[in-house]
Amino acid sequence: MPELTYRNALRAALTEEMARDESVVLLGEDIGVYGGTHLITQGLLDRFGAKRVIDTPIAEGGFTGAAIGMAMLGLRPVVEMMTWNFSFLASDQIIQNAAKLRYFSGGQVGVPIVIRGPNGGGVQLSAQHTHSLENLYGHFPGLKVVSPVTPYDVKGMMLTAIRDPDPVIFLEAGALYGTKGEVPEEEYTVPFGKARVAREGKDVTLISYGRQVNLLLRVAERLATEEDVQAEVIDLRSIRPFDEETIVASVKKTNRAVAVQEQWRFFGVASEVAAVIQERAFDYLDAPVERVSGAEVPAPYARNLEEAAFPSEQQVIDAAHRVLYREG
Amino acid sequence: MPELTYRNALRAALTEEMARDESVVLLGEDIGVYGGTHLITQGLLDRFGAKRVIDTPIAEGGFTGAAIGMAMLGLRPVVEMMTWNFSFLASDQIIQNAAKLRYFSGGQVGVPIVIRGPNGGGVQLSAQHTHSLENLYGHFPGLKVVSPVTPYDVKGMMLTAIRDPDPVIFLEAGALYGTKGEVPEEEYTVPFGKARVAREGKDVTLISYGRQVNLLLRVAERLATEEDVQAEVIDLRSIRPFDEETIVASVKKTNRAVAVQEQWRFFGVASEVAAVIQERAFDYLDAPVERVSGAEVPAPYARNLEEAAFPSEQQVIDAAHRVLYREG
Amino acid sequence: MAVSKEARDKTGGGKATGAASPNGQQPAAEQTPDLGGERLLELYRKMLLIRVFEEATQRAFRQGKIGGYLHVYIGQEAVATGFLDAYREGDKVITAYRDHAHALLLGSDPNAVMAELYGRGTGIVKGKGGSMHLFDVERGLMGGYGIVGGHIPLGVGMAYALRYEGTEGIVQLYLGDGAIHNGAYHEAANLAGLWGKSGMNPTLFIIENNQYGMGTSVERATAMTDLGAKFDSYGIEHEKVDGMDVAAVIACARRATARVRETGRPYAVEALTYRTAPHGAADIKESYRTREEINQWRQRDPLGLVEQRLLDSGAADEGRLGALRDEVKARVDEAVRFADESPEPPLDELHTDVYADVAAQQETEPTHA
Amino acid sequence: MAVSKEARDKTGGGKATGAASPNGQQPAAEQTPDLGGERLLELYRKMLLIRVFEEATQRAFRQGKIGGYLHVYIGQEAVATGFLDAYREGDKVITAYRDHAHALLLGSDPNAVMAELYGRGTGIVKGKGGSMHLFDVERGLMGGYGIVGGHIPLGVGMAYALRYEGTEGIVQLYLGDGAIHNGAYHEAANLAGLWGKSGMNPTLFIIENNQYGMGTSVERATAMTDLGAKFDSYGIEHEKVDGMDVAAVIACARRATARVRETGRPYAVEALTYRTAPHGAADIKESYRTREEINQWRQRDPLGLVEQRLLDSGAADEGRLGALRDEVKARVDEAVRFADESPEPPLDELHTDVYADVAAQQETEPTHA
Ligand SMILES: Cc1ncc(C[n+]2csc(CCOP(=O)(O)OP(=O)(O)O)c2C)c(N)n1
Ligand SMILES: Cc1ncc(C[n+]2csc(CCOP(=O)(O)OP(=O)(O)O)c2C)c(N)n1
Ligand SMILES: [Mg+2]
Ligand SMILES: [Mg+2]
Repeated sequence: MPELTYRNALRAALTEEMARDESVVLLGEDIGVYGGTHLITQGLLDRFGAKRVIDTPIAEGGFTGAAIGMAMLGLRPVVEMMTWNFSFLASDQIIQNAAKLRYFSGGQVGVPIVIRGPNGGGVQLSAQHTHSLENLYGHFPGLKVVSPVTPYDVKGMMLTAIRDPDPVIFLEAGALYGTKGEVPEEEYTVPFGKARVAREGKDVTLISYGRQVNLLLRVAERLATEEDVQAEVIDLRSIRPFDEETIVASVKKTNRAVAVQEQWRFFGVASEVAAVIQERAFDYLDAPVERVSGAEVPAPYARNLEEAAFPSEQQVIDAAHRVLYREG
Repeated sequence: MPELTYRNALRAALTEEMARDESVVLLGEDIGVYGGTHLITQGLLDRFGAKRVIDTPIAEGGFTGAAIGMAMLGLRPVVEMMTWNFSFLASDQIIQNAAKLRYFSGGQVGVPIVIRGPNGGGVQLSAQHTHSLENLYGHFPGLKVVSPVTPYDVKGMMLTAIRDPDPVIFLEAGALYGTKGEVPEEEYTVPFGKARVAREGKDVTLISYGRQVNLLLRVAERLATEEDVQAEVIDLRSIRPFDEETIVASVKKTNRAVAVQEQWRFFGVASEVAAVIQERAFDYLDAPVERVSGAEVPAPYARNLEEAAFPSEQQVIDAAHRVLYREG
Repeated sequence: MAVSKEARDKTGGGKATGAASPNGQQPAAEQTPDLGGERLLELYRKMLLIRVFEEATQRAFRQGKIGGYLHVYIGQEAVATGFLDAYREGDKVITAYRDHAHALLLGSDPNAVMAELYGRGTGIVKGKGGSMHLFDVERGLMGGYGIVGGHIPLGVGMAYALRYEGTEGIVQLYLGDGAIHNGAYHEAANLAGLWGKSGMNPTLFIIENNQYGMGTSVERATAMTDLGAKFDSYGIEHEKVDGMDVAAVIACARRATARVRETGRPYAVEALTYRTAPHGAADIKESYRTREEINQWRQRDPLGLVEQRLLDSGAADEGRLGALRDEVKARVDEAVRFADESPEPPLDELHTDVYADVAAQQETEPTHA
Repeated sequence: MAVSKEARDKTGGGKATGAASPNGQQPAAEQTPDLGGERLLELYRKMLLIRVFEEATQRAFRQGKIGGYLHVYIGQEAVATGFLDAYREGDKVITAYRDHAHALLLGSDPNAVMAELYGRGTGIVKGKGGSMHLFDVERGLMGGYGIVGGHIPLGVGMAYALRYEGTEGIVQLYLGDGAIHNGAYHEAANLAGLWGKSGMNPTLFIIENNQYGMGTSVERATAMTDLGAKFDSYGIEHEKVDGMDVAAVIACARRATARVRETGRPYAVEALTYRTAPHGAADIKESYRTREEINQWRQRDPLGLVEQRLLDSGAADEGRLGALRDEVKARVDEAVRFADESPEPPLDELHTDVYADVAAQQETEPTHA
């Protein structure tokens, strides 16, 4: 299979779908003439023209709302949020309109929109430019929220997203745009609502999504090599719908779980994971589910502080040790 | 002790603090000439004048941001969000500025602001006007988030909020503005970060906050009378900081817990409650923590649908039965 | 019916072309088109239906049959009546929560509209949305919305889509005087102006300037009170119209819609009007305005003006008007009866219409609920 | 130092009063105040410090010593230099992320500013904010901000607070041409106009119109490109100034600040300027503009114009300028050395400054972390 970067896999999905379906249009800041601040949309203006690749002023609420209006009439807009940090400005449009229009119109209107862009931190962008907003958007019925981490998944899920009749919040692992992975040449899609077992194991289940999955894979490797502990790694991929089954099945096998998130602890995805596991695998649990989260502080700029603010291999290993009762 | 309505207790707190401290100013839509859509600020314009009771245009982001600017220079603005449903429009100001300014200014700036207004549903306002946003705001470090349910607490916590040097999200139980309760005449404050045991019991712990606490009290009464089950009811009051201790202490006693929330299930307060309990009282738990949440749908208008969308006594009783293994 | 014989008489004849509104703002003088007796009568019937319908909703609200928020259109009837007179199939209409009139004028079944307000399963959106969220997509009504200003970007996006699809349709986008201070307006109007440069934005902005956003007058909301002129910032041309005079509105609407349709560029009209009813049915306090002010505006009540013109021109006599009133009242009574007798939505409707795919919805439902 | 002798010569003498900017927008003609040789030299030194400092940050960014985003002020020096020349103690200054110049001009220690960019504990905000978040509250700098437009409401609120407290202070509020299309601008400007009616809003809006918001030119962001005129919507008067000519800016700043201080009403100035550097240090692609355009603007480089005037008037010769350059370069070298040698922030700084009360913070920390 050919290898593509995460960025190129994403662009391939957009390109193919735009070629296939005229109703797909792109909107966002500097996605056209400039080529996209993260180069995701590079070349698309030339290929598809300015009616389909729409550069916008700096007005996240306005252009997201306009895209929702387009979707209400049957277009399939893909909106680039230059980064998700700017999406608070569009949150009223996303939550009050996109998520609820089908419902409060009694089913008369659908909103087939995708809103995409890089999510999460790790490159010293400090407090206003570092957020992981999966729980924020994942809270609201009417939205679908996904967070793919491999080039394979990002392409397959983008196709699913564009074809979905409902609004999709597409959270990209911005720090990983340059990472490579296998991507088939044939068309394929990856469904929503199905977690991925990224590594099999029998001793402990490690659960995350987005770029932290790579951290878990490194930890699992270390645990295997250094301690002969076989960790199972689950990549949630889809935050809403949320795949309880895969998590529960794994924990029924391993009896132990660590949920990891880059985001803040309170009301985060890991809270839900822990709540679900104790609900549905209570009698299988040999230890309380452990959570490892970002530090409870706005993201700092200094490299050393930023590093300390995000989950580390050591923190996850410590947590795994605790659920395995191998402390100290 | 004299009885006051929730509304009047709130107004008393604002009035007393404005009289005591000139730096307190109010901003919001129709809080002055109109008297406040929920009458919370009635009479305050006459008493304190237009410089301190500031009617604003319909621009939640703008006036919340302006109030943050005032707070940065030492005023203590209390902003009325006519209802929290409109706060998505101010969420960028709240989350990106108010919550983080102290941090990214390296401690040079504080933001002593209170943003208050009715939260939650129950009066047929349908999808765009029915939200419980405690988890949304509670997620962000830098904010404090409280949700008082009694007239006593709403007054005491409002005084604490105004005097707090940091931004406070003050979520009022809008459906209960007219309910009465005892409120002392002497000045008192209610601290943040301390849950309240609203009813003592030994058999099962019921946990919520806001208007659902009243539901729990009704359920506890029924369980006591009808089944001789003594339920302990915990009113979280403060969502951030979050009082783990009171919850954990109660569950160590009762060994069983039901967490109830009006809001949607995913990444909600009840998820956190369940996660914390299994983390810190794992060996005490005789059954998985149960959650009862609002239905996973945008709020409907029709009375019967709306009723079905919120937690009911029966749902909570059923959940209590399950944790007590009294099913069927 | 709220328009008394006396009020009608006070309007002093049918002179309604471009009259100044009581607050002194001066709309552009407008040639009143010669509407003809039958046509005027038909317009009157439409406005009357709105008025009588709204009065019925107010009663039902007081009786507790309608819940939530209820915002009526009383006093503003000429605005939507005039503009929707220029509606063509394929156009889209979007407005805020004060939306009953728009639905009725587009031909939505009054029964279904009333049933919606009653929260019945036979409601126009199945009882799920209520007063603020009327939709009739088949007839071009793309919704009522509850967040002030939040619908404006949607309308601008729709206008883009209409041209993208190569249609001739335009969007009639209604907004209040209060909404114009919101950032959503600014961002959307700017997009409309920008996209209009290449003919990709046939949006007709219609400011229903009823002088107040809830209890806040225009003067207390902005230092620059010429609301139409706010469109200058976006390169969008604009005019004012006397929103109490349906004939003036119709003339303006014809020109404005034709222009927008032809050019694919946005245009804005500020309709000067007045809400004689309270902001919402529950908002009985009116400390923000005087009885005198209301009465002054009532003298130019849009129904009263038309009645007078009908009588003066001989197009109708009191008998004919009385019969019309009876007919309209009967229609509204029927809607009320229909609503009252309709069943609540079935409980399983709670979970439909969240996602297109019901399975997707079920996956997110709590295990025990 | 980026200004070549040739470029300077091309500017064709010191004639810098109200010259048209290359895109043809015409600022109001401005009487150049007679600044005097020493004063001009002092201004030149300030602008030079900014230029040399910014060039050093670009180098450090390329070396990986500065992380995150870095936006330099090269080409725009005359704007902040001119306006902050009118700064009085008690005034407040707020701007976006392109904020190094504002800190240096207000007298912040260049060492602390550079150390901030390097993410050191000696940084002006302890290494916590980085380039986009410089604060020096003691000197009136109320911050740099990273969300485009998000700081505008803060500045307007500050202006209210200054008058509420009965001071004479004003707010200098800087915003970019790109920010003006954001709803935050619209809502805040409207509040400023409204509050200004009662003298409660001494905000001086300074639009740093450098022709682009990232890669989007003004023409591609709005159909109405006269940005100053967008303040008409809020009843705020405005003018334009040649933002490449520090003398013109100073004259304008004097008048404008005096007026705002006196009236308590807002005022807006659109400074026509140009960013000759890329948008951010990482944004090397410049597909959105031509080399020629950049070169054309470089001919009116703000430092070049002043150098020329100094030389022409005999206020300084090449020797004096050279000495000044060496002095400034040494100052910046020292800042770089200071930053380079400063330690990273201590790790326990991670948890401070979240709340005033550290205990409140601890309560929210995870049990195991
Ligand atoms: C964003 C937002 N803020 C506040 C409200 C509460 N609210 C409902 S209607 C209204 C007044 C709107 O005035 P205007 O736009 O003039 O419309 P009108 O009611 O006069 O038709 C307000 C403030 C809201 N629904 N949305
Ligand atoms: C709300 C928001 N949207 C997008 C961005 C990304 N962004 C950073 S700077 C910039 C351009 C701003 O242009 P302008 O206001 O003209 O300031 P300049 O960079 O020219 O000084 C953009 C789009 C942001 N920081 N905030
Ligand atoms: Mg109005
Ligand atoms: Mg710019």
